[in-house]
Amino acid sequence: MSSGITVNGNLRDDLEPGLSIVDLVVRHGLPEEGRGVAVALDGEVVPRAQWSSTLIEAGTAVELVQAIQGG
Amino acid sequence: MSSGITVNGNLRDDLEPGLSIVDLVVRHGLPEEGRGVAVALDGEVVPRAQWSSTLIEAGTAVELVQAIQGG
Amino acid sequence: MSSGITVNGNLRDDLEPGLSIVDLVVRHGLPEEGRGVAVALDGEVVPRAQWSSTLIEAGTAVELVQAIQGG
Amino acid sequence: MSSGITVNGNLRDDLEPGLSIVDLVVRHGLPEEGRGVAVALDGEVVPRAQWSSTLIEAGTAVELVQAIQGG
Amino acid sequence: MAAPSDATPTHEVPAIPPLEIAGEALASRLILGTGGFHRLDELAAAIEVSGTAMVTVAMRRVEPSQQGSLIGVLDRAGVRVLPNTAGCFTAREAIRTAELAREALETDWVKLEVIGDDRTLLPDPAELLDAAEQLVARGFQVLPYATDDPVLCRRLEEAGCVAVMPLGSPIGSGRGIANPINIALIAERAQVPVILDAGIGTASEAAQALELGCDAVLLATAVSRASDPIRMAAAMRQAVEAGWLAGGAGRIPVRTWAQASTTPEGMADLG
Amino acid sequence: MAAPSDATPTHEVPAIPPLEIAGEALASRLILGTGGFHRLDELAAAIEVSGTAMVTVAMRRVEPSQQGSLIGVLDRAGVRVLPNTAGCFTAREAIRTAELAREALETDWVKLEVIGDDRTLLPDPAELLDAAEQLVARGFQVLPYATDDPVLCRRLEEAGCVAVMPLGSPIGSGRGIANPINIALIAERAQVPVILDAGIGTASEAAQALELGCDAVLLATAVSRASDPIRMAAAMRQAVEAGWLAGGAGRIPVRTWAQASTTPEGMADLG
Amino acid sequence: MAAPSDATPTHEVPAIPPLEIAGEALASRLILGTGGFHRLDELAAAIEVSGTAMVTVAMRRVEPSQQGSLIGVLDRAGVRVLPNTAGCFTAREAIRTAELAREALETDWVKLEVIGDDRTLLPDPAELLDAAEQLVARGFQVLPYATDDPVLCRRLEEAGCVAVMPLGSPIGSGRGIANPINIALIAERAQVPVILDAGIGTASEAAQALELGCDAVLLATAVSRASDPIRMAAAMRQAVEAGWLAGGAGRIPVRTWAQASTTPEGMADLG
Amino acid sequence: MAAPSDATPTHEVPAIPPLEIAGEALASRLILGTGGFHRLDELAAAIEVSGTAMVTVAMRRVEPSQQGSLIGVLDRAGVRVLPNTAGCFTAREAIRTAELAREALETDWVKLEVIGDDRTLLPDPAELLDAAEQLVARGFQVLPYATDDPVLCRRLEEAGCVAVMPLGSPIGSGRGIANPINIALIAERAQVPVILDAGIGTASEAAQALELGCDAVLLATAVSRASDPIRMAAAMRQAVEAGWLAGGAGRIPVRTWAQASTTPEGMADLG
Repeated sequence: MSSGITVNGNLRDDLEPGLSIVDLVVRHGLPEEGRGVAVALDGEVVPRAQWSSTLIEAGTAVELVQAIQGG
Repeated sequence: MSSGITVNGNLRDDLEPGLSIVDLVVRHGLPEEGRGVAVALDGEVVPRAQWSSTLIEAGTAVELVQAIQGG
Repeated sequence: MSSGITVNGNLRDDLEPGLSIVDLVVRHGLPEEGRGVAVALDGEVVPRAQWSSTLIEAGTAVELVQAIQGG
Repeated sequence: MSSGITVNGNLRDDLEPGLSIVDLVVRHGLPEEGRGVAVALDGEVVPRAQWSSTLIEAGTAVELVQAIQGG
Repeated sequence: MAAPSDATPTHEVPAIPPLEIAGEALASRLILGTGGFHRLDELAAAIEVSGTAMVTVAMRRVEPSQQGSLIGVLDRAGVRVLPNTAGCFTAREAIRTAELAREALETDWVKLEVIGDDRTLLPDPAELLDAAEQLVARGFQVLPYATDDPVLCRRLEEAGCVAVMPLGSPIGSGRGIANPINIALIAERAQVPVILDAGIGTASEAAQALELGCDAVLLATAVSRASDPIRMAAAMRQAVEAGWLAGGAGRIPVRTWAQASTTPEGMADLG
Repeated sequence: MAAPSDATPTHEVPAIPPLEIAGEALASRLILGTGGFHRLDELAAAIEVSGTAMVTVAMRRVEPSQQGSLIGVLDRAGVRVLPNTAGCFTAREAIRTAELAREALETDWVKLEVIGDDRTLLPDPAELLDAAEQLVARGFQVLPYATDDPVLCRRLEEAGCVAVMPLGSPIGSGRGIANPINIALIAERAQVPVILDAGIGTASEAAQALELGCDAVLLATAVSRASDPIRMAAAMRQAVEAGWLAGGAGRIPVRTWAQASTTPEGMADLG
Repeated sequence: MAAPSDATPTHEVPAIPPLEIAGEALASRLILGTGGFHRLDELAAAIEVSGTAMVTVAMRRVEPSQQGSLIGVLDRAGVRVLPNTAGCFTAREAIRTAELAREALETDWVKLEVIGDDRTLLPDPAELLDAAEQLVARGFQVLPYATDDPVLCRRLEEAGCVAVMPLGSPIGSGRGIANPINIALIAERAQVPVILDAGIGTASEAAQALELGCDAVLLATAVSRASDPIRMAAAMRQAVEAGWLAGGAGRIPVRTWAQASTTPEGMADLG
Repeated sequence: MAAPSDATPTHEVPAIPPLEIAGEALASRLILGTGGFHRLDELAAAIEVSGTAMVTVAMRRVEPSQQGSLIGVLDRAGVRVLPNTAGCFTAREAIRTAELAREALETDWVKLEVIGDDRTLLPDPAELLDAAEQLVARGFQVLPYATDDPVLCRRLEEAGCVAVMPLGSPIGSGRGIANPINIALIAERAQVPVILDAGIGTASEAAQALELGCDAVLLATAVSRASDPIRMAAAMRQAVEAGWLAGGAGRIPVRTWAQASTTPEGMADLG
């Protein structure tokens, strides 16, 4: 298991362990309130209400997704 | 050849020879100006302008037609 | 549970408990070797090889089936 | 009108006026009996029976046709 | 005449241009036959709801029984009246009937029907072409009811007809457009308006006619004999507009395989 | 659910009732997929012109490259957003994707896609039914994209889906409704809304779906990849309305022979 | 002429009767066009395998380049030779070509083609009828290539043609029978043999023509331009026989619902 | 399995290879259902005339009324007997019925039917797949009657079925092949024989199935309920052979326009 944070399959040395999901979202230029955005840590979806209180530890695999055109 | 007037295939004793086309049209409960109505005497169509001046002689075969639903 | 033998849903007083499957088959006018015929006792299919040695006890529900036109 | 013989639209100096239709047919490598072949002189079809007796005069437009694959 | 496929996207929807026949502009691409309606008020309501600008009528002997004035209804509705020659089996009958109609309705427009068979009511191509040529010579504006034969339709155009009206399928059959490729061929070639006439049973078929390149649709039974003629008249109005819009919008090609509308890239990996 | 054939003629055209799904009323029977549009302003214009009240979106990993806010456009348009599970080949993937979408879009509605083949993008019936059962158990309102199989659609309804969405033909193929009798069977039986999804290429096909008894149509490529998407969006809006009206108007039966729309009686005799 | 539906079951299969045209009996209901074969030996093999008894040829100017004797091949095959008027656009051209053919081939039979359009090669109905009348007057046995128009086909029969040959779809298009109901109408009415001519692409379409009531099929391209002409010739032979047999066997009706071929009664109860 | 298109012309017609299922070779590609025949001698005659090598039977409770031995007739005819599970609505019923059949007929081959709807008799895809997996595990050679769903058919093949039998249209409906593209997709992909089962009404439809790439056709009603079953049996035999030959002959492409079969060059000029 890597000691860094992985986002959407990419190891991200620029992300320091311990940042919150809200930080992560904002760092990706997404609206803080996260309309249209969802986050999963190690395969578990994190409710938006817990974004500010949830810290991302080293070795976490993050999936950061949003709504795109489709269907 | 019959000595009477025939209208749409029926010998019409009630029609006296010499009546005008206008008379004929009105007698059939049709508007005098004859909108939607046409008349042929012995197979020849008579222009509306000549209805008042054209008299129907004995032995004439009259076709009296009008527009109906169709097509 | 009935004390008699049931064949294809009908209680059969004419069939004495203890008769063999072969007897049953023959009694129904079917060939002894049973080509095209199958028998199940209380829901379990009985291989043809065991027809002569298998006796039908009182209270048994017998299904006696054969190939018919179809399909 | 040309003074020579025209065959299928081509003026044919190699054909001397006065040759017979049979000669023409044979000169084109076609069977003398002309199975599958027809000839028209100045637009008129010439029956095969008259091929040997019909001479082609100067200035004649000949159509020489045969059956080909089609249809 | 095939609608041009407007390849440059707009951000507004084009207004549907009028249907031009013999220099006259008609505000609707739906032409309504008046046959089959049970009451004149029903006909009047269907005309209004359909938005049609031209309706057809037939010419028949005056019957004492007849009540109510069809012409009055049509004149009040403000629609153009197009007489037909329904029931004629020869060029001669059709020409006489056209002349009666011209006198009765003061119009030189005529929907030319020359029928060759009383069970299918299909046109007789040779008699039809003969009649069309004679009527044009007599100064009529001829709109012939024809088979879906591209050659016959071109001959009718060459004879001077102001429109051609190929059939979708037999009159009143409700079978729709039996041979769409023929209709597309006719529309692609024609220099006069192409009006699909006969066979339409429901709205999607009317839309298809415009999509195939027809300029208009003529129908009667599909509306007049529907359980709810007024509702079907409204459906046909929208269908013709939908078909005209779609026909010029440059539809997607037909493919054997699928083409994803969503990218397969970027799926989340949830282990 | 098949539209009831209103046998008693009215003299007015009925207003088209809203589409009710899971107790929610949608003002339009046209559902628009957002895939394939080249620009967001084009999408916004198509939404407006189409009159749609619900559009679909997909869920994908955030890409730095992405600019412009799709969700902003959709929220400003005031349409309901229906996330799909496009790209999922197993029930497990589809459920995870649905959960991400529920969190991202704060909706428990999901267009369920479980694909069984990447060339035809046809659904996998067994995986689809399995996924539907699990999602219903997790509180989702499930709208499954299905084959045109009447039995599968009934099973999906029995599993608690709030609508069924049989395909006309493969996604993006533009082949229209390949098996209309199956679609009519599905619509006739269903107790939930039936939404024709996939395969529509042009307006007449959308109208046909409603005529066959479908309650709505879902399409993306037919509009987004047309030469003129806005014009096609307008065509589809009218086509869906035309189809709904015609479907309930009691169309005429299909006949082998003709049925005259003009009486043969009373022809003039002109010698 | 529609094959009579033999309602009384036999326990043997009827022998296929010869095709009778103008009092002549042909042993096969497949007529083969000779156009499109790449080599004469291939043509000879296709004739043999197809079992045909009559083939068509065209008339063209003698070219020095031509080698090999087509007529020799056909005479050795023992088939009847039917000249056509391919390439003629007027009655006048067709009559002249027919007269050349009569002289060249010593037959008064002619496949009459009068084309009205060089892209679709569709017949010109009025010119065709005119040409047919003139050729009949000149003693020809006329087999006209016609559109699938029931009225035109009846007029051609009334003009004295010994058969009528409606098209399935344009020559060489391989689109099969575009309007089966028209073909069935023509076959049902005709008192002379009906030969489906043009459009056939594969065996099932040839079988369908006979099922619809046609007496024979004429095709060229479907065989001559197939990847394996000989194999396709064999397929066509069997297809025509299958179609003739099926057409007279009284097929089952078409149903919307299923009809079980196995009784639902007497299922075993296995608890 | 799609028949390979043999691109190199031969001068002889290939012999039709046997149909291989589970390593067994069947001499005919026509499989006949025994349902619907009115008398056993009629069935025997149909079997002989059709040339079939395998027929289906159902399993039902012994009825005192029954006379005549179906099995005797089939054994004398020398055909393989394939029992079906007609009438089963669940995997459990189908498995029990298959076990009875295996014992009665000493064969581990079974035509698996799991019906989901008693009006259309369409298969239940999920129950069918479940039943197929269980029967394969019990050592059966499973030939499943399936919908025309390419994904379901692939899943059945992956489950170990020795053939797949997609339907053309509902059993006994005589509607032919409702969705030919699906059937072609299934045939193209399958690594096991594809047998078109159900819906065939006449010979041309049986030929079409083989042309689409199917390896065989299974039909009952089309023959047994025809007015003349023996004649239709003969038609079907030829149709299947014609379709197999045509399917591998490399048919001509479908064109919009015509392609002349006669050169336009070299027309005579007759002034």
